[in-house]
Amino acid sequence: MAALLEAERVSFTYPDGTQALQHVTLSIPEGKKIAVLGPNGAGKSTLFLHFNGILRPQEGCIYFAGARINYSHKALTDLRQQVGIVFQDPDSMLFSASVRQEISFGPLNLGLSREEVGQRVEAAMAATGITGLQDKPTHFLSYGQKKRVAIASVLAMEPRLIIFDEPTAYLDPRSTRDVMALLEDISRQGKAIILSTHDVDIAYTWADYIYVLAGGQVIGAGTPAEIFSDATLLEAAGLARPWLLDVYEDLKNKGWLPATAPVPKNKDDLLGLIPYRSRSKLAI
Amino acid sequence: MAALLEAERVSFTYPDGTQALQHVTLSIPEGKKIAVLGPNGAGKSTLFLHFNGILRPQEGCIYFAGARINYSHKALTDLRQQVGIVFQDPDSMLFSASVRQEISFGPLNLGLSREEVGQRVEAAMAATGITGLQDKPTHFLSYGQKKRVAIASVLAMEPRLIIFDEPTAYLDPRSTRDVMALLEDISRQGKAIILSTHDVDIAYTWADYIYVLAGGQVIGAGTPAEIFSDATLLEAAGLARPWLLDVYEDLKNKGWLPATAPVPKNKDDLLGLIPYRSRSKLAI
Amino acid sequence: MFSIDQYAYSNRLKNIHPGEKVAFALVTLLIALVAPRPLIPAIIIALMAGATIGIAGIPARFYLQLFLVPFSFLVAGVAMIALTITSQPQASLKGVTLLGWTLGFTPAGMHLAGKIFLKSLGAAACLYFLSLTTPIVDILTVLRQLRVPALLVDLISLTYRFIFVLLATVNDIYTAQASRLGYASLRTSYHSLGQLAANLFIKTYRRSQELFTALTARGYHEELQVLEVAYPFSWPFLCLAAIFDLVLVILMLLT
Amino acid sequence: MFRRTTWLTLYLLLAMALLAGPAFAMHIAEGFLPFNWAAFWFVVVLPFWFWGLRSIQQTVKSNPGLKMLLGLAGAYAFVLSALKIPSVTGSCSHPTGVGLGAILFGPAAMSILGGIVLLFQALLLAHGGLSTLGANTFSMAVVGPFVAYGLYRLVRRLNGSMAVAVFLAATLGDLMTYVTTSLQLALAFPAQPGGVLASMLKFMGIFAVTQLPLAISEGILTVIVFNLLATY
Repeated sequence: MAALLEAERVSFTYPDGTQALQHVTLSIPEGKKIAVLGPNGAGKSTLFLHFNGILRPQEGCIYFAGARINYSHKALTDLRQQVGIVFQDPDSMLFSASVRQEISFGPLNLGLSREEVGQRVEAAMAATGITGLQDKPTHFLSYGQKKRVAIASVLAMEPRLIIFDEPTAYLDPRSTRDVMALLEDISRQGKAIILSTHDVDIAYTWADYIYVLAGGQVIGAGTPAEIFSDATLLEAAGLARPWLLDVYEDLKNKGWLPATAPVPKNKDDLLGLIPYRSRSKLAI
Repeated sequence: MAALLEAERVSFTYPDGTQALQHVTLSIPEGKKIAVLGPNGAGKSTLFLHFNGILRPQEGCIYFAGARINYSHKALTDLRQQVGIVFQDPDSMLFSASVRQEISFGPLNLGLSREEVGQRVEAAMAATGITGLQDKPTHFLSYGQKKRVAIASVLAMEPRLIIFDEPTAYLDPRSTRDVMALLEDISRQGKAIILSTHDVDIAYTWADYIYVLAGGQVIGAGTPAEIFSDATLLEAAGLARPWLLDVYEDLKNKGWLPATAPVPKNKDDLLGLIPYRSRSKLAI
Repeated sequence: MFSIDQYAYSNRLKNIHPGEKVAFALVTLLIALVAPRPLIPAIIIALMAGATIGIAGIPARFYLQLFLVPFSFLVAGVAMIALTITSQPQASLKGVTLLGWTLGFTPAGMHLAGKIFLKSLGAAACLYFLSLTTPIVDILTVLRQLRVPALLVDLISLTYRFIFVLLATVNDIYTAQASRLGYASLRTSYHSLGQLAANLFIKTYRRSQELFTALTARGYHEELQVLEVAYPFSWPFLCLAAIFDLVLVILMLLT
Repeated sequence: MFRRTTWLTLYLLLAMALLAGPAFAMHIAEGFLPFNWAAFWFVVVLPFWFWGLRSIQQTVKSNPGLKMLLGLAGAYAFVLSALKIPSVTGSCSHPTGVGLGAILFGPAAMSILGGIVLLFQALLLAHGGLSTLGANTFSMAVVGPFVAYGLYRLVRRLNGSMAVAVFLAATLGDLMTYVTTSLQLALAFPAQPGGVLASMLKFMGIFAVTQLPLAISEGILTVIVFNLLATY
């Protein structure tokens, strides 16, 4: 799998002395779903700002599509087109008068023709299901709607990698479901996605691969099953275990599942593993 | 159980025409843990602002400790001492750059002596574990720490009822655990708590009683078990079901739990219900 | 977010009574202003630098950098004072003559410029001593004790607290705009900055309403009363400061 | 020989002053004014502060939430002045927010808010100073806002468009601020031959180069801001 984006021993300290990143090395493969977990202040947001060139590593370097980023004006423009970030708070991402204007902001800054911009805006609104809101002023929208507009505004730039910083924070359960479904759609189109979240259940079920950050360092990396079976790592990062694994383990310990039973990926998998209690089975 | 706070057919429409509450009737018993669930924009925050007299019902009325609120200056001061609100965003709640001064604001407004205020500030800081932060300015604190200061600033007024508006939004799992533990402490002191949250797992495990709001109306009320077994209600409010109940139901359907098994309240309850698979048990 | 602010909370003189520090800084500042000879500001610079670096523990490098802040103004201002433009040639005037007008310096002008330069640095040393050792929270306490109108103190206090909140907001908006190439060209930069300023205003307005609601819920009524931190008087500091200023005054009167 | 060195020094000083930063160039530095003049400007500004405080007090009485708004508005003005606007000349500079603030909050409130902002610029950023707070307040929080507000009202009364009114208010408010600063410096340091007028021309000369493009930039920016605010 070719790496789309790589960070190599990236360190970054803010002017106030906060050491936000220390020798962070990681790799984001093309088209995959990557979750980044870790407590508040672990350096996730700082890392993301390195991925589209807003921040520049003080040590180490970032590679995009195999080439080291050189931070020229042109290189940055290219990078920011290819790597989109949907920030946590939609209110600080939306600043235009209407939904349509908001979404056209990025494509217009790319210097595309009006027609091309128009098409992209339509497509992005259709993909996020907000076509009906296009003429509304952004500040009249509900929180969930604003989130969609923020996602559409990044989609319209047609990036290859989209970073979602806590996309479900503060959303009600239905909006959370909708946003996760939208992420699934985007992923199916072959785009790589980085998701930061505090919801271990979502991370476990959704991600192909997980990086765990704490104190500005990568303290764990692996598949969801690997990450969440490492109790020391979870403790160090202040993470809970997904309930799915708790129940699975308990059932296995109590002898209901064979030791070789596959680790379930989602609720349906788990419930599928649980056998029916019937006379015939009891007779075995 | 005596009702501490009651709303009787309360309606409220904002000047811009948004009908935020429609004939809301509900009752908060003394010393209990009440969760208020519902999608963003359901009217939860508007309701809370009625509970301590910031908003005045356009129809219907609010009773505190059996007496109808009369909105005189004195009655309001009393009410605001008895009913505290911890708002969602601590940055909109904290006006002072000094932690200690911030917490002293509420008690001073009650007209207490400087000494008494000083004692209360100490006690509130000790209860929320922020005594070590008192010499730091607010802008040096993390989000989670600010949240604690906000809680302390309400605790220092020694209210009988505290309303928490989305206290765990944006918090990482460890801070979420800490805040919920703090709520537990507060509840043990006999204070009533109202919690609004989008986390159904937390609501299910934590609450004594749940109200469900949608579109400015109370569309459901009951114990957690009642609320979350009502599929129509959950659908109408856009709520998910706690995973605990999903697993419980599945186990019951598959015959592992008797139809009379108690509904588990938390993970340990559930895992406790699952029997061991052993030769002797199989022989039954 | 501001280094000066950070040092104010972490320096070794933080726990000295703020009233003493304010009085010391202002009295010394006054002496720097009225002193007729450049010797006094020079002594003040040396002693304030000693107190700020040596006693309060502010890094020397940072302290020296602070003096660069007013430097461009000082250089330009002092140059203009030293500069003489005249059509009547003077014996002492050295410079260039063009079309009968002479542009140049006189020794008197240079002397005056040097004096003002030194005096400004002396005064700045007093300001820096105050701002690097005394948190704004404590300065507010002093203002309240000086019976500055409560409304004014409340406004200053709110401004201080929300500078940091709004700066974080500006940072978020700016980052989001830059991520979508909002500052790729001069034209888009203007547009983006305009959006930023307008949006920040709307957010400021909303925040003020939320704050009002939250404070009303805690019984706010006209005044933002808070409990003051009681600092004990530090006699050693007070004595040293008084002796220092007294010596300066005597020196000023003698010379 | 002496001539050449003088020339060179002069040139270098000017170049430094121009390049080193139009940033906050209008703040009179701490200790720069003689004691008498520093005190004089405090005396001049005092009535405006009284008036501003009284006017705020009255509005706050009828609308207690306004205190929070004005407190946050002070923070807004401070944060705004910390932004960098790219100038047409290619360099970067800080807006004064004089025009924007005057139109949004009125000149009375601005005398207080501007004074608070200047206090924090001195304490947190080391721009300006305590002894020159009176003088700086007079130029930036009294004269600038009055000119801006007056122009804005005048143009609107003459049925001028919003954009023209805002642009003129912001640009000329900004320019008048530096004219005032020049005057303050000239009064304190009259030229040996030529007096106050000659001195003022000297100071204005140096500010004109840096402040003129900045004033126009700020005018344009303020118009953009008002257009956007009008859509809310």
